[in-house]
This record gives sequence, C-alpha cells and structure tokens, in this order.
Amino acid sequence: MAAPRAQPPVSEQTPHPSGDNRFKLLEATMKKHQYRPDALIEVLHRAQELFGYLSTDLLLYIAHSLHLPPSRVYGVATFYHFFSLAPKGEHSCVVCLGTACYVRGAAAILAAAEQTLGVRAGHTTPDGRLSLETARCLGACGIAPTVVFDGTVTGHQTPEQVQVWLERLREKDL
Amino acid sequence: MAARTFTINDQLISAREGETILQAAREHGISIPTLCHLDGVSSVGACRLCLVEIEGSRVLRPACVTPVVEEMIVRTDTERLREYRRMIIELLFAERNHVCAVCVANGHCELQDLAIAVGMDHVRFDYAFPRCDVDISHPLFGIDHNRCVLCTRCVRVCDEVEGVHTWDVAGRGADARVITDMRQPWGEARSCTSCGKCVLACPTGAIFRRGATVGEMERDRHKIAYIVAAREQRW
Amino acid sequence: MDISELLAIAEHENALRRPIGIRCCTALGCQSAGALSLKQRLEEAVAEVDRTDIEVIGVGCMGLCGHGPLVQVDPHGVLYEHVRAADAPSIVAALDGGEATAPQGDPQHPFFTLQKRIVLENSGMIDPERIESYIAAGGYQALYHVLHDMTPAEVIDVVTRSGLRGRGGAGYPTGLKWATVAKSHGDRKYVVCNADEGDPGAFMDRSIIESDPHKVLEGMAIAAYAVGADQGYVYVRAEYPLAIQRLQRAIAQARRLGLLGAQIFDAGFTFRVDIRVGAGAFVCGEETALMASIEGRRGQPRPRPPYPAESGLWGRPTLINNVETFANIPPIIRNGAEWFAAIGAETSKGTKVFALTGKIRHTGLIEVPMGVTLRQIVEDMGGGVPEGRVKAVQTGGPSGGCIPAALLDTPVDYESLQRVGSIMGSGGMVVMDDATNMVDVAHFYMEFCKDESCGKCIPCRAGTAQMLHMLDLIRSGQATAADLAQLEQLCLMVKETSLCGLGQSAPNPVLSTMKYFREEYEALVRGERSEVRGQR
Amino acid sequence: MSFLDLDEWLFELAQHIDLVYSPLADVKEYPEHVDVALVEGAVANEDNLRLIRQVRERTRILIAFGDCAVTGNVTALRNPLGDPAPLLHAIYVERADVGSCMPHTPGIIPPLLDRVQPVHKVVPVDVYLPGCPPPASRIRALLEQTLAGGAIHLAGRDMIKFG
Repeated sequence: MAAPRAQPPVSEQTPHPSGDNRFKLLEATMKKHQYRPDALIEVLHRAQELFGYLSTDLLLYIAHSLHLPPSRVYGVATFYHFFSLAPKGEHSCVVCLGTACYVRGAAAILAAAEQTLGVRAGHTTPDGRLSLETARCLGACGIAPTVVFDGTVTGHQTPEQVQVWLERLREKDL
Repeated sequence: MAARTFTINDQLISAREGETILQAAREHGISIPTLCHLDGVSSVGACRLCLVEIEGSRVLRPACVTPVVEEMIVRTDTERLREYRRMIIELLFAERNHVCAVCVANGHCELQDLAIAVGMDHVRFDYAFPRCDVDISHPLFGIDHNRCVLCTRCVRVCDEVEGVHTWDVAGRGADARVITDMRQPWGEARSCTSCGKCVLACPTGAIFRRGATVGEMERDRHKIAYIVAAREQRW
Repeated sequence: MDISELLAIAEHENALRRPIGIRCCTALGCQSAGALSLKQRLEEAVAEVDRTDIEVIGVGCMGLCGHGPLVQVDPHGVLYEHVRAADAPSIVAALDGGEATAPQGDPQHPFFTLQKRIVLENSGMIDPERIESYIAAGGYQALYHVLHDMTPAEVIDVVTRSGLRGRGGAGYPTGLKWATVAKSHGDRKYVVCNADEGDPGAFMDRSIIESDPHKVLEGMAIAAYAVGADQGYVYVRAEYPLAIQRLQRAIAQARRLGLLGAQIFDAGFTFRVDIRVGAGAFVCGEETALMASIEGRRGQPRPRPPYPAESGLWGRPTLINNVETFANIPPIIRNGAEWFAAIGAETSKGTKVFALTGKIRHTGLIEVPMGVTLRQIVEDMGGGVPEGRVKAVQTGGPSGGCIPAALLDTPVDYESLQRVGSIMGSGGMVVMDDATNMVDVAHFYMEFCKDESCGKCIPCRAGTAQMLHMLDLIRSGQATAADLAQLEQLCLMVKETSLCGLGQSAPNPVLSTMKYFREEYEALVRGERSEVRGQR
Repeated sequence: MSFLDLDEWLFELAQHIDLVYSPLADVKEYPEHVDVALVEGAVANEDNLRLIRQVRERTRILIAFGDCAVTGNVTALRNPLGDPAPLLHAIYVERADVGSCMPHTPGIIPPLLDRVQPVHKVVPVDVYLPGCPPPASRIRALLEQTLAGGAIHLAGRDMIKFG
C-alpha cells in the first residue's frame, strides 16, 4: 500500500475550506484514509454525499489534497456513473432498467415519467425540482418493475402509479 | 540472460528471457501491426491489433504484453487474424471522423498505414459521424478529437516520460475523450509544460503542431524511446 | 476470544429464544413492500396481548420476494404472504386459534421443497443484524476449527477436494485459485470479495449479504488463513445501500468480538476487512478492473497474465472470489469435502443460488443442487409463466444467452449451459414468455454492454456501438440479409478479440438469439414488423 | 483532372471503350447495358440518389472512384452537424448579405439528404478505388485490370491509400 502522506498545504487555487463545515467533514474522511491517493473513490463518494455533486472546484480541491493530477481525478469522477458533476434536482425518481424490470414493462414506465416531466432520463427539470434517472439494476428483481422515489424503493409499479406520484410532487410546494 | 527459442510463422526464433513476442518478432524483421504500442512507454494491450495465435491457447494473445515461452508456436498472420485486424481498423474509421484528404497527418499517419496494411479499400460499417471538438487554445499545439483513436499514448508519455500527467481519459465507452487537467481547454491546463511529447506520440493527426497544414505533420516517434533510453543509461 | 466464549455466546443466545418465533423478512424486496412497519406492528401486537412466549425476529430473505412481505411463524412453519401492517394483530391472534387476515402461502410448494440450502441455510432464519444470531447458528466455529486444527495446506486441500468452483460465473476451481495465491510470493497478500453484482436481473449476492453477512466474512477469513493474507476488501455496489449497511455493522461486531482484526482466536492470525463501495460501473465485476477500482483508479481491465493470484492489488498476490463462493466455505469446512462433493452434478459440485425473475409466477431467490433441469426450476418451482407459454430462459445476464423452451430439460451445470450457448453466470435467471421479442432482448443487452464498455479496447468500445447500431437497423426494418451476416461476423470478432470478459461475452445474447430465434431477425429483415416496441 | 493526367494513355484507352455517359458529355439519360461505371462523389442529394440507383441497375461493374465515393470524405463533413436545414438557414438566411431566403426551387435545386453517404451505403459496389484524388497511375492500373476482365484486386500503398 502507498505510504501515508502528511496533510498537504491548501493551494491558492482551491477554495478555502474555512467557513464551510462540509469541507471539515470531507477533510476528516481524507485524514481517515491518510490522504492516500488510492482512497480517491471513497473521498469522491463522501464529497458527493456532502455537496450533492462534484463541482470543478471541489474536484480540484480533492486533487490537491490527495496529491493527484487533476486529469486523473476528473477521469475517475467521469468514469463512474454514480458521480455527478452537475447539481441534481431536489427530488429524484430512478427507474430501474434491469432485465427483470425490462421484461415486466420498465420501458413504458420510463416513457410515462419522461412524458409527465417533459425531460429525458438523466436530466433534471428546468425548475430544478426533480431529476429523472435510470438504474442498471437495483437487485430488487423479485418486485419488478421497481422505481425509487427520493431513495425509497417501491415495487410492482405501473406507468399510471408513477405518473400520479410525479404529478402529486409537482402540485405540492415542498 | 537466458535465451528462449520458439517459432513464429514456422521460423525458428531466439529471444531473451522476459522479452515479449512483439519485441522478438521485430528483432527478426517479422512485422506485427500495432497502434497503442509505443516504444519507451508501458504497454496496455488495448488496440488488439497485435493479437496472435499461440498453439495450445484457446484465446488470442496480444503480442505486446505476452512474454515468449520456450518452444511456443506463434502465428501472426492467419486468415482469421487478417480479417479481425481489418475489422478493427474499419471500426476505428467508422467511430470518429477521419478524413485523410484534409488531415495534417496525411501520409505520416499510423492509422492510415494500418488501413493500407490490412487491405482496407472501404469501410463496411456505417459511419457514426459523432460531433467532436477541436481545441486550439494552446499556443503551440492543438487537438482534434475527430481524429483521436483513444490509444492513450499521449496519456502514457505525459505521465511516464514527462512525469506531469496533464492528459487522462474522461468518460467511458464511445463517449470517452482524452482530456487535459479538468477537461479545460488545453491552453488553460496549468500542469502542461508544453514539452510536445504527446505530439510526438500521437499516431494520427489528433494532436498536432499548430500551423501544420495537410500532410505536414511529420514526427519522429523514436525520440520517445531515445529519451527513455538516455535517462536509463545515465551515469 | 476462544472456543468456550464462542460457545457461551451461542448458548446464551439460544436461551433467549422463545417457543414461538414470528420471523419477518427485512431484506430489500420485503422492505420496499412495507416490511419494517409490519415488523414494528407485529412487535406491538405481541406486546398488546402480553405474551412472553412469542418473539418477533427480523430476518433476511425467505426467497419468495414476489409475494412479500413475508412472515413465517415457528415452530409450525405457517407462511403468510403479501402481509400488510394491518394484518399483524390477526397473525398474533391466529396463534390462539383466530383467523389471520393475510393470505397463507404453502411452505410445501416445490418452490421451497426442491431447494437445497447451503449458502442460504441461515437466510430467513437468523437476524442478520446481530452477530450473536449467527454464532447461535454455529457461526465462526469453522474459522476456529481451521485456525486451531488445520494447516493452510489442509484447508486448501479440503476446498480442492470439495470440487467447489467459482460462483461468479466462469467456474474456475476455487481450490486451485487458493493454491496459486498461497504459492505466490509477496510481502503482503490480499483477499477480495467481489460483491459488485452487476448483472441486471441478479440479486443473489445482495441477498446473501443482507441476510447472512457474517457467513461471507467467515469464508473470507478462512480463505485469508489458507493463502496467507492479512487484509481483505469487500467490493460492493453503491446501488446496495442496505447490504453495505449490514456489512458495516457485521464487520464492526466481528471486530468487537475479536473475530476479525489482530490475533483472531489467539491463533496468531490477523485479518482485517474493509469495504470498498463501487460507483456504478458494470465492468468492475471483472477482476482486474475491480482491483483498479479498489486502488482508486478508473475501473479499466488490463491484460492477464499476470493473474491477480500472482500480481494483484498494488502488485501483490490477491485472491478474488465472489460472495457466494465465500459463503460456501464455512459449510464445507464444517461438513467436509466429501459431503459437499456428494451434492450436485459430475463436474459442478454443490448448489447454485439463482434469482428467478421475469415472466414467472413465483419470483424470488432459490438455491438448488447443481444438475436440476431448467424445467424443474421454471415450471415446478417457479410455477411457469402467468399467461401464455415459456419462450426462453436467459441465464448469465449480458454475458449469457437465451435458452429456448425446447431446451428446458438442460441440466443446470457449468458445462451444459455452455453447450447450449449460455453460461452459468452469477445466477440471474430471467424467464421470457411468448410476448417477448427476442431481437428486442438482444438489443436490450447490447445497449447495456455499450453503455458499460469502459472504452479501453477497440473491439468492445467501437464494436458494441456498431452492433447496437446494426440491431437498431434490424429493428426498424432497414436491414438486409447481408447485414445479418455482417452482424454475426462482427459478433465473432468482438468475442475473440476483446480485452476482458465484458467484451468477450457482449455478443452472446445476440449470437444465442440468432441461433435459436433466427426467424425473428429474418421477419424484421423482411419488414414484417412495422412498429418497434420495447426499450428506447 | 487526375484522369486527364493519364495523358497519352487516354488514346490507348479510347480504343478499348465507348464513353456513353459523363457529366461533361451531353447525354441526358444514363443508358442501359453499361459495362463499367466510374462513380465519383458521394450521395448527397435526391438527384444523386435517383441517378446512382439507375446507374446500379444498368451497369455490370460499378466502381466507387475516389475518396468521396468510397467514404463521403470532405462532402460528408456536414454529417456530424445533423440535418442540413439549420446549416442552410445559417448560410442562406442568417448570414446572407442580400436576398436572404432558403434555397427552394423544385425541379432545379435538388433537396439535400439528411446525411451524405458513401456510394456503397446506398447501392452495392463492385470495386473501390480510394484516393483524393486517385493518382493517374492508380487509375491506369485499375482500368487495365478492368479491361483484362477477371477479378480486380487492388492492394498496397500505391493502390489503396486514402487521402
């Protein structure tokens, strides 16, 4: 395993961490991993958890902290689907497109959701309210087709049910 | 160092222990097509053009990373390999927008040479015609993603020889792109030392010297190996 | 910790058991259907009637996920399906002769009776969130036995003689892999558990971790002892938050009891386990890509050799096995190689866990002895398709193939499935009825592979994109017979030249559907389907 | 022009062939029963499409002649931009100095196809001659083989280098 590294000085071009508690929490995660470059993915997970998405400044900050070239951090962040480099909507609707869901009509569900929201999968509504996403397989095949609303997995879904949920969300002023 | 004796295309060959099939073949004047391989940087076995048949092996092996083994029997030019290589080259031409007639590397391009070598007189697959950027923000060099084959020679030479790692690959699959720093314009990539090694390494017209026009982009790719050899033999 | 302490924990735990146990499934499928509020309601209902002889236990997967939430009552084994929270009081009342409002399931259905549970022996029985529950079921005794009574070579010998083969898909002999790692030299060695279950339609590994996480950890620890490793990683998908949570808890509990960490069972054996959470890349199921990901890099495979067994994580010898493989280890140590080798088929020993899904009556998780036929699984256990007829069974996910109904009598073992153009795979089994168009199915998988191709090697990166394009042309009626031939050619090329398993197997769904359902391709080429339905 | 570089060999060629159709010859209709057609250029508009189908139907050996015919080449550079309508609009309307309007003269200006296609993506092609332009020596080698009858085989840098 690579040798532990001391905490690096924060360079001028990275955002100054003071004043934002989230940076302290991120710092703690990096410290836990002794600023090892191989902890990059763990650190990116934590950063996205704290900030919602990975901005360019945030990635640069991580690159400097872990002593990694910026292009490598960017390359890793864009390799994995889980990481988002753009802000997400306040709410999320994830339609599972795994095989079991596919065979049981996931395509129709996704089409209904796209129609209701007026955005394609992988995008956020212009008002920033909701991100429509797809998943490869949630492993909840026993209750296919599945849709995840704001982190809650629901099974045996129909296009109508999904439309109702999305419309209710639109009406509610959360 | 111990010697190894083996056969390539019915020709008996002796090689040093630890040598790859590709090295041994080239030393004996047997050509095996390559694209992602570049003398002086590590091999990644990604382009699959140097795949060879080895007797007793179920699968095809990349010559660039497969060490020779005593009494191994290798075939580099069978009907099957020829057909596969041609398809790989055709896939590359179909994947991006390679227009030899207006390319800075016309006449000095490894991809173009490979197309000739595999006998590609046309591309059987449909062209994808993707939209790709051209970045000429750097004062000396430019990159045209239309001509990039994602061999990652620029990434490796920048990391391993220049030691800077300005280049990397972002995204994945067909959407993958070589990038500089945070995928910002090359001219704004602060880590770049403008050493030009990536320009030397690029097999196609993707990375070029600014100002070069059609057919003018000649480069001495052996320089990379010279630099590496000179560094290793320094005393 | 020594054996007497371990046994004391088990004894104490067993003493706590009440005569009547209401087991409530809290695995993902049932949780999504409301199992957590149901469990709470059951506890309240028991408290309301003031019965101290009844306990409510949250357990892992009972298998019949499509009928969840599931509740089973011991000692009589009465099974309730589709249980709502409102049914809770009546279930408790039924113990005194009342009538439960939830529908009863049939525990004697072939879905249950044809199973042979080794990997899943504790699933649905014990509380996965409490290490004591696992210890009471005999857990960690195999590890003790190994550390105190066996040499590493003896452990490897047992695993080798058991005939266990890798459950991740390829079926490489596990004992041989362990022996290679044991023989390799390195200042340090690693054991990695591959829980990056990426095949869409498969959830065996998720279920095993959610239902019985300690079993996997014990298997890893035994492996670490056998090969000489002191550090382990579980690489698990980010899409499985519940599994990650249970695994974290399990590791912390085991560490607290000294069953992981330094000086395990005072035997001079140290083994630490860390979790690495994936980030959404199917290719990371490939072992060299997985290792790159653990090292914090882009999950791109590299050519093998060198194999991970010789040069793996950070260049050191690394043993990589799948979740189900590790879960088989403690029972093999406990019961012996001969016991295991007596189960299953000639070249495929033991059992296999399958996720049975798609157009089928009983969806869920099953564990069957190798060698049972697809027909037994689909028709007897799964109850066949709800409407129409079975058209095909897909095994092995995007790397596998579609087996037509005519070949349902194929036995489930590594070689037989390969002979009919599919693979065992990790255990996804998706049933398709005659409303399913097989070209659409091939397209679905190809879209998956194209999206998941890492982009490193040309045949996979450009080949999957091109194959998908050709399938698009076929589906929209713009293709010719010559295009079909060209697609087949391309499939063979990608299969033989791609760098890793993803590319090498990406053409399988196309090749197998072209082989068995060619008329569907030809009909499209003749322009016999005007409208294309299915995936975008 | 490259064809004209064949110089005096053109006279020899003329003894073996009848030139029955060419964009430069005053022949309106592509004749029937043609032995060999050298097709230059890609298929970019509806006129091209109509003509190439006719050519294929009435010709024994169809030769895709030059990079444009074989790959689309420079003429296909518009393809990554998608449908040509926005492009035409940008050129003829937005940036027009005078008389800005979309070109639309049915029967005179053929509508553009969505994508420029190499010839073999539209009709079957028998022989491919890359080159932009193919040098005279390459053209001569091709024609000599064609005149000799039998299978036509082109290989090596002198014969199939693109660009």
